[in-house]
Formats: sequence, structure tokens, C-alpha cells
Amino acid sequence: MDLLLPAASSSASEVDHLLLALLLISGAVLVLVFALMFRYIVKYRASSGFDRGAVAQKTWILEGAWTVATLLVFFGLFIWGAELYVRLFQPPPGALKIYVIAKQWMWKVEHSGGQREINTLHLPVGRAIELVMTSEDVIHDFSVPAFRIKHDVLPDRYETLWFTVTRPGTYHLFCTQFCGLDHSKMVGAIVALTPPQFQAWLEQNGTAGTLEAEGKILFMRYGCSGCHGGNGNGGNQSESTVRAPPLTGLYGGPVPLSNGTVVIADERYIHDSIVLPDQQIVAGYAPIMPSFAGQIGEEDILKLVAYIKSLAPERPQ
Amino acid sequence: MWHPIARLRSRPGGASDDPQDQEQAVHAQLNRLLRAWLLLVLLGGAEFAVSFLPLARPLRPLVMIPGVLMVVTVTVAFMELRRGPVLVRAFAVAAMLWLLVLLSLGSADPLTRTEFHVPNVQVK
Amino acid sequence: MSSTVVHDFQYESPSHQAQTAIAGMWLFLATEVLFFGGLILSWIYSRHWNQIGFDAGARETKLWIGTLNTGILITSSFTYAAGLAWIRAGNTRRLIQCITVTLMLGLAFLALKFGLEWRDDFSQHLFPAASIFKITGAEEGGARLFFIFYFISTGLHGVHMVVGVALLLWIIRRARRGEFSPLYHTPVHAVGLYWSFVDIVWLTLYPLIYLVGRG
Amino acid sequence: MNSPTMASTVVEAGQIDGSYLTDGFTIRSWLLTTDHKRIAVLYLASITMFFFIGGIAAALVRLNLIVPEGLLGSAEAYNRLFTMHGVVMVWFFLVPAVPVTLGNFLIPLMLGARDLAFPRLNLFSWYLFILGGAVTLWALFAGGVDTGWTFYTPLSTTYSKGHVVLAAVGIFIAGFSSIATGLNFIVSIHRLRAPGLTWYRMPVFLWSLYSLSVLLVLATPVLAITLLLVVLERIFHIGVFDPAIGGDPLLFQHLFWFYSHPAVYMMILPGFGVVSEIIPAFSRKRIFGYKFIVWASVSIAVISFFVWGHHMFVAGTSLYSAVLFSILSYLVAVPSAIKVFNWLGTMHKGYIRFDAPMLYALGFIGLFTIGGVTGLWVAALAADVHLTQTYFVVAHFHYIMVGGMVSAFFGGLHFWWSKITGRMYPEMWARVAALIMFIGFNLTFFPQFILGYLGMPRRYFSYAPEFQVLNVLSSAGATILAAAYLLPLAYLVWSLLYGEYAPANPWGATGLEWQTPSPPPTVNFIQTPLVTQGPYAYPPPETGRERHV
Repeated sequence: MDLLLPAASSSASEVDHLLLALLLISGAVLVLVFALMFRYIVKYRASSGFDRGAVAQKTWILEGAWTVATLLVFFGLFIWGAELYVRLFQPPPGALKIYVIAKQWMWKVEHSGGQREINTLHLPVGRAIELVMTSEDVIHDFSVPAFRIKHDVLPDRYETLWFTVTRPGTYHLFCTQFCGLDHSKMVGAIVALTPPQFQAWLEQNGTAGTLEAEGKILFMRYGCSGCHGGNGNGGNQSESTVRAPPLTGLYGGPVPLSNGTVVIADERYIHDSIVLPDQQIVAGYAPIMPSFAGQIGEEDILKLVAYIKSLAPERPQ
Repeated sequence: MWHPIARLRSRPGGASDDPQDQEQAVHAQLNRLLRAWLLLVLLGGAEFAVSFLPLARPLRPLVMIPGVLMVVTVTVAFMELRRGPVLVRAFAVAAMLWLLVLLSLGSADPLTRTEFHVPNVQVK
Repeated sequence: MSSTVVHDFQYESPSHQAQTAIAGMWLFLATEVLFFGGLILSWIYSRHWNQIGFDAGARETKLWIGTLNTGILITSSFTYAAGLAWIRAGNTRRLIQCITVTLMLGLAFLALKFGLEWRDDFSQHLFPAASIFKITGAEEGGARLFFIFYFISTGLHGVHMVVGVALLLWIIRRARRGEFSPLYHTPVHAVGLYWSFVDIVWLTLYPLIYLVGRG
Repeated sequence: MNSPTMASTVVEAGQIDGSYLTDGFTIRSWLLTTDHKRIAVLYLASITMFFFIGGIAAALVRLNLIVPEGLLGSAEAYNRLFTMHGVVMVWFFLVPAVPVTLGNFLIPLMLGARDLAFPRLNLFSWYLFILGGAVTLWALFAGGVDTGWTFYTPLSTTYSKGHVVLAAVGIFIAGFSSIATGLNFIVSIHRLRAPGLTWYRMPVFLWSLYSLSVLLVLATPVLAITLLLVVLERIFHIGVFDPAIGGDPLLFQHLFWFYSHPAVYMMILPGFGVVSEIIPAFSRKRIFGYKFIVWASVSIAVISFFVWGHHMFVAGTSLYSAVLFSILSYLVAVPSAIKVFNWLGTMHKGYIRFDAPMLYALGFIGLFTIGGVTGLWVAALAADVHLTQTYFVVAHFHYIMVGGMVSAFFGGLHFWWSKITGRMYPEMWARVAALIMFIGFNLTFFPQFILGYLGMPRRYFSYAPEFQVLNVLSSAGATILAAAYLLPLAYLVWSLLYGEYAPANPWGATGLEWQTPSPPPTVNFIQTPLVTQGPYAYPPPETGRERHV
């Protein structure tokens, strides 16, 4: 029975320090409460003849003291927890993006090089990794206790989760949001490799075409090219009568929307425009794009997103 | 047997006996109610008119302001918020406060959800 | 009419019991405010995520029926309050007349809403759960969400109206049997509070459904 | 209006023959009673039935977790069992238990009134509870629900195979029973206080039940609309929670937890009330910091509506709202801390006796404090990311609900048993049961804290082999706990027939309910009491008090 959970990610040790502080504070409070209780039980039991003396009337000072004390301790814990959470919330730029699709009772993982895995995730040690996750049915939750991280995976939306693995090894992957019959079978393994081993693994499993290549094929098959042009450079050329926004150079750049706000086109924006086009309509264009929700599977959307991202080569991947 | 220690009970609207006074009282009431009804109709018209102003889409909910005033009018005039035990006003205020908590804290999440999800990609 | 009024054994006086009953009705209305509050939060979410489609759906609503219904309910609230004023002055005949007018207005509202508007909506394929839906393309999702809110909120409000109509009939029956007097008219007051509350719910739903989306 | 229908109680004559129990023996006199005391007894029977149904489901869940691959052999059965345990325990035992049994019985007595404000509404509340319970049990026994008691969408609306609609309708109906009870309590406490009983002369139990009723009345309607939206979405296959058309599954979680966090305070607030009555009674000392405890309860009732977002730190809500809910969650923990310190202050320089109610109260303080401090862990954002949805959270809320609320319920039941039934329970057996319950409870749930830190997820039919030892420990504890719960059932029923007749005030406690015979007559008080002083005016024990065992 291993009572110590390995700390294998950069933030894991920080979370452990916070948990240790919480343990110490809880321990102190419990010792105080139990000690006082036992002392009163023994000293002031009915049969003891001990002279009780005057009972304190003015309780303001004492009440005020422990109220302020608890407020200060709690505020400290809040700041500590919130600061770490904010850092865990936003992935650093240039992190290695790996796509994860949760499906009722399995994890499907896709690397940008086209490698595919079921219920396992190979990744390099020492480098910031950003998981871009979505679900094909109910809400799941990608949880790796050894990295002290978890995040719900919502259907029809991209959720991001980032971490940096510090120690090679194999770690548990659990689904921690109840998702039906085989929720407990939806487990997997995270295999952390040293960068050379990871590179070897990539070549060895890189059989299928890259995401962009397959995305280009799907771009034609699903008819996106019909409106957005053969290579996505805008819809008002000769062969298409429909005005559709150009997709070249879209990824990473600002997109002015019809309601006046400006959004930076990330995976989420591209995914949402395919599934729910009327949420964020580009300024100056009529909301005529039909929703592809249900027609294109999440895996194909991933490939389309990868292809559209490849149309903006000058920006970092 | 009951000890007449004063407890929170205000006098009910004493209807005096002679009919002349009653007739008088009723017409005063009816006029008050009629004025409230007129105010409601005016506010309804105002709301209807305001809805045709070209407001930007996120500002559209401002059309609700006359509606809220109509709600206040109905509560004060027809439901007699200001008469009866203090408890009545306490419950009305509690309902509004808790509704406000549900709607404000409830919409804090969607209104602020998109901003933080965009990765800070360097724009050329 | 009985001059003395008997009260429950746990109360000190009839007015003590009457005011307690009124306070109890107000508290029940507070729970109804939270009940419809949850629905308004769903309006905020649905509109926030799909503003264009949601407003497209809102433009399909029949503004004239909504506005007419608002007028009807305001007037019915007025006539009921007038009836209450009459019974406080001891005139049961006037009370019955006022409440009958209120009843007519309530039935007119229901006829307009479910007889005319809903039937028209169904015929125009605006029912969200149906496979064929009037609005297609990018705005279909938001429009369906609007009509989900529309049918649930007006349906719930309709149920409350039907209960209100039943209560009005109950009050009329008891008034005819001469049970109410200036000393005892608590049920009239309580049902009046409920009826005005249902009017208030409509006053909040009316802009949310008919006006906000029509920018 | 109805004057007291029970003919036998003649108030003016000053002499009452028989109590509310002997006031009519027909089934009809029980099933159509509007006497708050009889309704409390009806509720007590229904609550006990639901407690044991939920307990059996819990025992089977623990049985299954003895081996890593799951002893029951079918994940389907396990999922439906833990959902049944959740649904039955939350809505049919924990939320109603203290208010409808002890609350219904004691509020009019403590107020010095003859009955609640709306007696017929009170009986209607019991029938709603029974109807809701019947529909829910029909759903659970006809195949059950496989969504957990939280009914998260889109699992509950589109992908679940269980009887979600039936269970939701049952809970919907039972919800209105809670609203009716809460409404009755609030109006009664405001309007039916005895002459001289000002707000600051009321016992803390009444304040706690007042705060509880605010939660019942203002939170339960939101649950009603949420379940209605789930039912409609499941029937029409389209709804506001459906992400495919732009709906938001997080909207469900917001609406659900807006009710469900106040619900967990609905469970613990009456526990605070009961303990605040027991501790002064058995320390023979005025409660320490009456105003602080009282306003702590009221502030919990208000702030508990601001904190629900801490159930969704990893659900995908915005960063801003997560941080906001975290600071508010820490604020709501302060009143609970104040209460614990005030109970200890009450025991300071007291004359403590260790009867069964006091043992339960001491157990409550200890276990609730453990539950409370672990609440700080899951309120800290970064720690919650690791701990949420694991057995740490399961242990946290069981320490508060079972360690706290159930101990307080048993403590209150023993403390007022003489007043309810007119019989004394066997003291020795009660203390034994309290100790076994304390041991069994800790053995069951403390290992789960460690399991949670190690990352074992909740609601897992089968789990990784390295978690087995702690799970076996926990299951062993569960058997002891189950035995400990059967003991009170046995000796309390025994005391109904053979227990000694109880005097009006066996504990020498202060409070209006002790100034009337036990069991009290139907009209509660022969002479409506005049209150002239605050609660807990305990003289030091030299003056002695009539108490015999």
C-alpha cells in the first residue's frame, strides 16, 4: 500500500506544499478543539468538586479574536490556492499541443504528427504540454493524480489543460466525472518518455498522414472549399457565388465579429464556427453557414482545424 | 387568559358602519386603483415604444426597465405591499434579493468565460 | 352575514389569523419568484451564447397578441383589486361582478395565448422539438433555444393562469354563499395576491419574449 | 374554522386527561390529524424507513468495493445502487430529518403556541413527502437511475438508460413538501410566539430552524425548475442544456448547485440547533455567546446562497467566477468556526454529564470539525483541482452529514425522546450505541481521506489494485456502523413498550417544551406560558433537579 503519491509534474510539488499547509492548519485546529474538549470533559465533569468561579460575561473580545483569526487564515489559504490555480488555468505559448477526444468509456489521443492512441498518452518530459480536449457525448474528466491535475471535458467545446512532466514513468489516467455504465473502465496510462525516446516513438508510430494532410482532404469532402475557396483563400472567386470569409492567415489573428467585439482565432473559435456558426459571426458576412454539429465527428473537426491552422504558416504552431 | 402584552399586529382597515362613509371609502380606493392602472398602461406603452429604438444587441435588455417599473406598480398598488404586517415587505424584499443573487452570480460565469480561454498567441 | 368571526385555536384573534395567512401567501409567492428565476437564468444563458439565432427566433413571435395580453392581464389585476375594495366595504354583489370580469379577462388571455398564438406557432413550424423548423442555417440552434424558452415559460405561466381561473371560480362560489364580509375576506385577498403575481410573471416574460429580441 | 377536533382535551377545566397520543386511536385520527405532534410522529416513521433503505444501498456499495474488480459483478447494478443511496439519503432523510420530526414537534412547544400557523398545510406536506417518496422508490425499484444523485446533463437528459423522468418527478413532489414545511416554520416563528418571547429569548434551536426554513423556502424552487427542465429535455429530446444546439450543460450545474449547496446547509443547520440545545443542558450552563451563535446561523442561511460555484472549479467555468466563488466559500466557513468555539466556550466551567445526547453532541463537535476543516481543502482552488471528484470529497461530506447531522439527529432524538413518547430510553444501551457509532464511523470514512489524496475517483465500480487495503478497512468500518444504527432502532422501540414513564423535565433543561407534561396534551399548554427571561438560565447544580434513572 503506497501512501505517497508520486509528484511527476512541475506544479505537483506546489500543490503538495499547499496540501501540506492545509494539513498542518487542520491539524492545529483539531488539536486545539479536541484538547479543549477533553480538558473540559475531565476538569468540569459534574462530579468534580473543582470551584468553577465566575463565568465570563463579556465575550466580545474572545469572539472577535477567533473570528478575525479564522478570517486571516482563510484569506491566506484563498490567495495561495487562487494564485496557483490562475497559473494552471492558462497554457503558456508554444506548448506542444496534443488532441484528446473523450468518448463513452474510452480516451482517443491524436498527436499533430498523425499518431493515434487509445487509452494511452505518450508525451515528452520537461516540455510544456497543452491538451486540447473535447467529448463526443457526455461530460468526462481528464484526471492524472500524479500530476495533481484534472479538467472536465465538455461536448461540443474545446477545454484546455496544460502541465509539464518532470519525471519519466507511467502514471494513472482516470475519468473523474460520472459518465455512465463503464465510467470505472475509462482509465488509461500516461507514458512519460525522455525527449529522444519520445522522438523515436513518434517516428515508429507516425504511419498515418499528418493531421493537416487529412484535414485538406476533408476540407474538400465536406464542401468547405465550395464556399471558402479551393485552398481557403476566400469565397468570392469565380467558381463560388457565396460570400464566405477567407481562411488563409486566420489562425492566431484577430477576427472582428458582427457584434463589434474582436476575438483571436484559436482552436476553440475554429471549432465553434464549424459546430455553432451563429455564435460568433465575422463582421460584414451574412450568417448563412449551416451548423455541421452531428454531421462531422470530432476527429474530423480536429483534422479540419489542423488544416486551417496550417493555412497560417508564418504564425507559430 | 391571554396576556395582553402588545405583539406585532396592526389594526385591520376598520370599516365603519354607516353606508355613506363606506361608499366614500370605496370610491377613494377605486380612484387610487384607476390611477395605478393608468400608470401601468403608460409604462406598457413606454416599454413598447422603447423596444423600437435601435439599441445594440447587448444593450437590448435595457428594454426591461419599464417592465420592472410595471412590476413595482402592480406590487405596491394592487397587492398592497405597504399595508399589512411588516413580514409582507420582508418576504417581498427577500424574494428580490435572492433572485438578484441567482441571476448575478449565475451569469458571472458565462459573461466572463470566453476571455480567459484564448491562448496569448503573439499577433504579427 | 355572520357578525362574529371564529378563528383557529392557535390564533389570538381573527385579524391575527388573517394577516398570518396573507404573510404566508406572500412567502409562497417568494418561492414562485425563485421558481421563475431559474427560468430567467436559462434565458440569460441561451441568449448570451446564441444572440443572433435567439433574436432571430424572437422576431417570429406575434407582438400584437403579446401586447394585447399584457393589457388584458393588467386590467384583470385592476378589476380584481376593485372587487377587493368592494368587499371591504361590504358589497358582495359588486365583488362578484368584479371577479366575473376578471374571470372573463383571464379566459380571454388563455384563448388568445393557447387558442390563437400557440396554434399559429405550431402551424408555422415554430415548435422546437419538431424535426422541420421554420428557421434553418446558422440561426437554427439559437432560434430553437428561443422557442424552447418561449414554450416552457408561456406553458408554465398558462398552468398558473388555469389554476388562477379555478381559484376565481372558487371565490365566486363562496361569495355567492355569502361567506365574505368586511370582517372576513382573507381568501379574496389571498387569491388576489396570487392573481396579481401571475400578472407580474407575465410582465417580466413579455419583454423577454416579445421586445428584447426585436432590435 | 376548525376548533380543536379532539373532544377529550378540555382547556378551561385546567385538567387534561391523556396526551396527544391517547387522543383518538383510529387510523383516521392519525392519517387526517392536523396536530403538529402527530404529524411529527408520522414523519419519524417515514424518515426511519427511508434511512434504512438508503443504508442498505450504502452497505451494498461498500460490499462491492471490497475487491478491486467489484464484488457485485455488474457496473450497472453498482451505478444504480450508489445513485439510490444518494437520492434516498439526500432528499428523503438528510434534508427532511430534523426539521420535520423534531422541528414539527418542538417548534410550537418552544414558541409556547398551540400549533403551527397552517396545520392543514403541514399534513399536506406529509402527504406530498409520502407521494414523492413512493414515486421515487417506484423509479428506483423499477430499475433505478444511473446518473448519480446529481443528474448531470447531457448524461441525464440524452444518454442515461435509467428512470430519470420518474425519479425527477418524485423528487419534484418531495421538494414541495420541504417548501410547505419551511413556509409553515417561518410564518409560525414570526407570528405565533408566546407573550414575552422576544427574538433574543428564543432558544437557538428555533433560530437554526428559522435559518433552515429560509434555505428550504428559497432554494428548493430552483431545484423544482431544474428538474422540470431536465424532464422536458428528456421527453422532447431538445432543451436548454443540449450543447448540440448551443445550449450549455454548465447551466444545469449552476442551477443544480444553486439548490444543492444550500441543501447541504439545510442538513447541518438543524444539527447546529440540536447541539446548541444539548450542550447547555448537559453542562448546566448558559450558552456561550448566544448572539454570536444565533447570528452565525442566520449568516450561514444568507451566505450559503453565494458559494455554489465551488462544486464546479474544474467543470469549465470561467477563471473569474472560480476565484470569486472560492473567496465566498471561505467566508461561509467562518460562522461554522464561530459556532464550534462557542460550544467549547459553553462547556468551559460547566458541570458536564455524559448522558447519550451529550455523547452524540461531543461526537458531533469532533466529527463536524474534521468535516469543516477538510472543507477548507476543497475551497482552496489549486487543492480542489487535485481533490475534487475523488474519495476525499466523499469523506468530507460524509463527515459533515453522517458524523455531524446524523449524530445530531440521534442526539436530538434521545434528548427529546421522553417528550415525544413519554418514555425514558435505556441509558446504558444508548451510550454503547453512541460509542460504537463513533468508532464505526471513523473506521469507515477516515481511510477515504487518504484514498482521495491518492487519487481514487468517486463512483468507481472497479478501482486500481493499490487502493484495495484502504477500501477493505472502510468496508469493515461500514459493517460496524450498520450494526451501530440498528441498536437505537431496537432499544427505542423497546422503550415504547417497557420504558419508564418520563417526568415533564427529566434532564432539568430550560425551555418551554419542558414546562408541559410529556407527552404533551393536544393543545400543548394548559396555560399559555409567559416568558420573562432568556433561554438556558441554568442554576448551578447545588440546587439539584429531579432526575432519576
